[in-house]
Amino acid sequence: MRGFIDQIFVNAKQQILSLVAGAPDWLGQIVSSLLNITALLVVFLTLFALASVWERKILARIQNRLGPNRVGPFGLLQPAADGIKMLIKEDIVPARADKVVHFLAPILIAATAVLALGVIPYGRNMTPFAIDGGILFFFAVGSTTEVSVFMAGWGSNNKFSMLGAMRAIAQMVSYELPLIITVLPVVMVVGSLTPDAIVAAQGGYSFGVLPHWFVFTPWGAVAFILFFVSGLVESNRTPFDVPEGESEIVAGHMTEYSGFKYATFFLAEYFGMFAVSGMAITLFLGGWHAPLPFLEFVPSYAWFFAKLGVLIFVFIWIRGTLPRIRVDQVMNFAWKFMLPMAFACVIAAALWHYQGRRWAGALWSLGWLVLVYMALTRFLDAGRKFAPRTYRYAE
Amino acid sequence: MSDWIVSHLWLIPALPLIMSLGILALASRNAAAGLAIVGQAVALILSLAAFVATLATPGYRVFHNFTWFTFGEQALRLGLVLDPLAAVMLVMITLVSLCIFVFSVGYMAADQNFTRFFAYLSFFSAAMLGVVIANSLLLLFVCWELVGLASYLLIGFWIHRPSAAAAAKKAFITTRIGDIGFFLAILWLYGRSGTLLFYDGGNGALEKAGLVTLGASATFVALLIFCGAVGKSGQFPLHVWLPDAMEGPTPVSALIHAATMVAAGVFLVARVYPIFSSGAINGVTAPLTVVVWIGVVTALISALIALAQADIKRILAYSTVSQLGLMMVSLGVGGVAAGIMHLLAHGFFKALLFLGSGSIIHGCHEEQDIRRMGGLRGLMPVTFLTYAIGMMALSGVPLFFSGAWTKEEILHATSLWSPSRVPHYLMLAGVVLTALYMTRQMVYVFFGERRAAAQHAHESPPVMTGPLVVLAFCAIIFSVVLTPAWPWLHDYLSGERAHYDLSQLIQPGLYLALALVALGIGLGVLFYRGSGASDPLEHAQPALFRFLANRMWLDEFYDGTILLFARFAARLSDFLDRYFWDGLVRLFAGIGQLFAGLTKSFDERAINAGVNDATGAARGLGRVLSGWQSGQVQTYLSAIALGMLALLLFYAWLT
Amino acid sequence: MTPTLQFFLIVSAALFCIGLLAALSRRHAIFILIGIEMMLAAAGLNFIAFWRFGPRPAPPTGVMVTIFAIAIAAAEAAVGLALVIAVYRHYRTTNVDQLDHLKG
Amino acid sequence: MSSVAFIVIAILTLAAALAAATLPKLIHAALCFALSFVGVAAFYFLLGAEFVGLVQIFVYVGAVAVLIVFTILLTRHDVEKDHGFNWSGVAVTLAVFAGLIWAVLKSGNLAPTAAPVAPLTVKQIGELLMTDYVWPLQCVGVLLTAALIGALVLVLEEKR
Repeated sequence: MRGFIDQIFVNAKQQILSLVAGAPDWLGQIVSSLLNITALLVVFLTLFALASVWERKILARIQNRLGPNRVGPFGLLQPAADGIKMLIKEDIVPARADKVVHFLAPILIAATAVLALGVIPYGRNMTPFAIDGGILFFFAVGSTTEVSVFMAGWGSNNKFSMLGAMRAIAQMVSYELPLIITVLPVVMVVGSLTPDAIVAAQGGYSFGVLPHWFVFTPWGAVAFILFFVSGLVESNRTPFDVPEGESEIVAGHMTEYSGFKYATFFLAEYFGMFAVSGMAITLFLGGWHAPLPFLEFVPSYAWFFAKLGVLIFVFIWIRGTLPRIRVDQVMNFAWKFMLPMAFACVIAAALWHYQGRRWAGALWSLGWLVLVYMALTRFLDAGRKFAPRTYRYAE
Repeated sequence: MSDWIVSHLWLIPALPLIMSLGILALASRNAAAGLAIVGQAVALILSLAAFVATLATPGYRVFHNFTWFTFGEQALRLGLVLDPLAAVMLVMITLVSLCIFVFSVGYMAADQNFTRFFAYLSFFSAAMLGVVIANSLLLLFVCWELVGLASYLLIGFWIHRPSAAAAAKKAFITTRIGDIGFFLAILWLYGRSGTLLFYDGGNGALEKAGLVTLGASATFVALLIFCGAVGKSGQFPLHVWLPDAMEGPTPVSALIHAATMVAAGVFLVARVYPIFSSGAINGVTAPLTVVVWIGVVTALISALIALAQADIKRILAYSTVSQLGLMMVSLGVGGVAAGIMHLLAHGFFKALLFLGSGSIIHGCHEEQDIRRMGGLRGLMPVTFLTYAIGMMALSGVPLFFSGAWTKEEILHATSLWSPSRVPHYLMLAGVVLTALYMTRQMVYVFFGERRAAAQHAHESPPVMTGPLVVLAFCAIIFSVVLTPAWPWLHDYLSGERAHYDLSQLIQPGLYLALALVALGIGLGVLFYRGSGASDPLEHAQPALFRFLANRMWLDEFYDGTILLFARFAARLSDFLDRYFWDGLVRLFAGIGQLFAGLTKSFDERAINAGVNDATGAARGLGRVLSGWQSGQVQTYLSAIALGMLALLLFYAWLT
Repeated sequence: MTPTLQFFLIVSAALFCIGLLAALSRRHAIFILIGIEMMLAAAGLNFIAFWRFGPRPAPPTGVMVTIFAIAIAAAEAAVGLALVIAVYRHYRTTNVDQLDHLKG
Repeated sequence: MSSVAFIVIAILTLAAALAAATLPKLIHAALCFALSFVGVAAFYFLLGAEFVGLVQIFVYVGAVAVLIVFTILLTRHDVEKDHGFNWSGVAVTLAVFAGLIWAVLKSGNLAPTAAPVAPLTVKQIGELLMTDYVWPLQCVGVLLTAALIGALVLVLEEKR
């Protein structure tokens, strides 16, 4: 029974595929891919809708308001209303704009976000596109976001868009290194670039209570935090939403977009958020594994989406809490703190491994990380002087 | 505890060394003295522990050796040894050093090089302790030279004084002369017996096997080692540096040139005594005889000279020389234990005397001439009492003062020396002389009317008098373990069990000693009582007095002979260098220049011409080629592409 | 029919020549870089193709070479673009025809 | 491997490459360049070298394209004016192309079709990199470091 509920979607897909069993295999492949894609889109579009309204309500609570509560029960239909509004808005394209690029940008950015979502294991045997080296695929696709952002900025031929795009690219490029290097320890420890293998490696529990998630190792914890912060940047969320800082450059590379294209950008941002959270869950939070042994009767995908929800909540929470960070601060933070810490994580993971993956290893890596952290903070504080504010990336 | 200290013997010299480095590193005037004293105190405690450890069994001896480095197939091994000899030396050195460090805090308080001073002192005591516990002649030699260096630094501590600098140089060079012999001895020993370790579980240099392999050459080795000892502890031909060494600060004189370093020579002879006495016919060998006679001559000469000196410290210096001679004699005649006992006792009371003189000099505002002092006994009572104790100990007043027993032992030993009894009688005379010049000094300094320097004299601060009291106490208490009634130290040194026998206390020798000392002191009082700025001996025997006062013109003698020769040699070599060798060099240089000129002209005439043509041609070609050099990247690229195409076609044509 | 090795070779040759075209005939420095990158990619394609169609079992030398080639190409692009920027700062142009100060 | 996929990818790649080489606007050229390299990566996938394909996308689309784009932005004022076209290059290119095609067609003795091959996993590649190819790997690391530093030094503001 438990297995049935756990595998229900897998079985369903098998059923549907059995209908085209007779057809040539390329047709079967196409059908299964289509099924995966539709599933992905359905799930995540719903999730997007829910998340948008959820975000607004949580922000409202944080700011001591009520938030949307008119449309439908508890304002749950709010996103539908927003969607309709967006659809019927006029789609303005600037006269001097580079039409093709301007048109392609939002499509590309959304498409890459969806692609990135494709390799995450959502449950037992529930990886839409289980390719060898899926992690690499994830980041390869994610890295194309910058190009699309640039297209948006350039295409709309607008000062603010250009500035926003440049800022976005600058910070994305800077934070991609920590983002990827914090994945290295996991890949080293598991010895595989396949998300399923990584999730499988995190199964099991110590003393029956403590799951073998990498976030519970010192290097894993640090790497997770670094990864999460870099993820914030990659999906342009506060406090790193300099590129679309409404108060400085109207909306960055989205300035010249309106109507459905703007909605697409919005959607892409949320999908990016989901993708980063999903990858974080896969890499550090044990994927679809249950946190405690006796909770395993709950289906795996339920656990995955529960964790996803928690991470989304943290995203929103941070947005509601922290102010925006200055551009130069963002860059300094990336190059002077995140990157060294990420490398330190790699070394810490190596220590952990060679000390036998036990308490000794944990202590060693913890000590090493603390050491590096002290050194870094000392170094940064030494170099700190409160110079007048400069727009280095926006001249 | 005991075995711990045995395995951690190296700590004892290491501590002062670390402290001296620390002092130099901190360079803080406040920390300096504290560090030095703490280091020394801990070293003292450790030494006491080591001493206790050696009490376990008679003839106790442990050593552990280690390999320093290996060349070829043979390894050079060093080691540390702990036996009664080393143990008592350790205790003596550390205790005296501690007292003197404390004293120096007061004495050097005004000096601006306070820090450097204490660094040097600590360094010295480290090196000295190393000498004592070395179990390898090489290690001993190294520490020996370090001691010499420390002495050099400290004698010349007041570098701004030319006399001090000169004295430092003199001391260094003079001791070097002896050390050359010592070094030759080391080489000889190594060449003969292949080891420099003293004790190595049966095949050390001082053990049966080693001595057997050494064979007849033991005599020469011993004599050469004795050269080192002579240089270091100022024996007769090389004693001239020691009195001049008094240019250093008084604590230095007390520590190095009275208590410890100069005793190192005696210690060395005692340490390698088996080499000296190997193949002895009833305790007499050639080197030992040499030792005896050198000792005798030194003792007498310096005692006589001391009689006519006016500088308080010089008197003490010469007395030190004569006492060292005495020890040498005792070693020579076979009384090793007696010699070492006298060394220890002397270490205490001579340090006491020097510190006392330092306190006097301090009190009299840096006045050193005893004829300008007088009547100080009222002004500085503590100094007076302690000084009196030291004086009596030195001149050997029986029963209560350590010096007496040791001297008596030595006299006893000399009296038993088979070859001749002359040394015995000369030593008796030496005793009288000692008492005499010490009395003279006492009378001059503490009695009579107050002369010029004594007007504003004052007692020294407790930080200086404290050590005096301690040392005086030692000088007295030490006599307990020296009495023949309970010859504990003697038997301990010679590795036997002591037994208590009061009847041994009174011996004929004792009466003799008593008589001689009484004679000496009585004469002294008789002579010098009420003598003013002028010396009675000067009235009586002016020629003799001048002879003695000028130290028998020994320095002048050396100046006229050895140094003259040295200068001549220097001039000669300078002359050769200037005119002969230089001429040769110039000649060759000239030849070289000649050839150079020839080749140069050849180059210019013959080769350059050709080269010029070649370069001209090349330049022309280059001008032509550089025309093609359009600077257009894409032109080059297309050229490359066409080249690739050509290659392709060529390849296709080939196949 | 399934594509044979020749097809891949032809494609890579075409890619190579397009790269050459870009490098030879466009005057903007960045185009030259793009062209060079294309030629490198064509070479990589050749390597992979030969590895794929080569005798079995074969060590994946072609793959390795391609990986290293990509890394080197990345380095080359970084330095080349830095050069372009520096040149632009200095001469205020990126037109390679005007950058002929090295002519003899 | 299906010929359909091959044809599609080939057309995509070559068309994009041609556009990159000939489009007057530098920006469009750069974007097409990225596209063509996605095509090359697709070829790698088709040929069963997934890892290389991913690396290709990763490096070229993720890094090199962005670099080019950034350079274009920094040299913006020079981008607008057209630098014209150097027709002499076309001739050379065509000659080379003819030569290459001729050579390819001439060399007939090649494996007609691909033997079935076990997919090359990332694990194998990693092991090879760490064993047989470790020295090249180190050299490439040094090279990249040098390139990084060199690029930084080149673009430093020269002091005036």
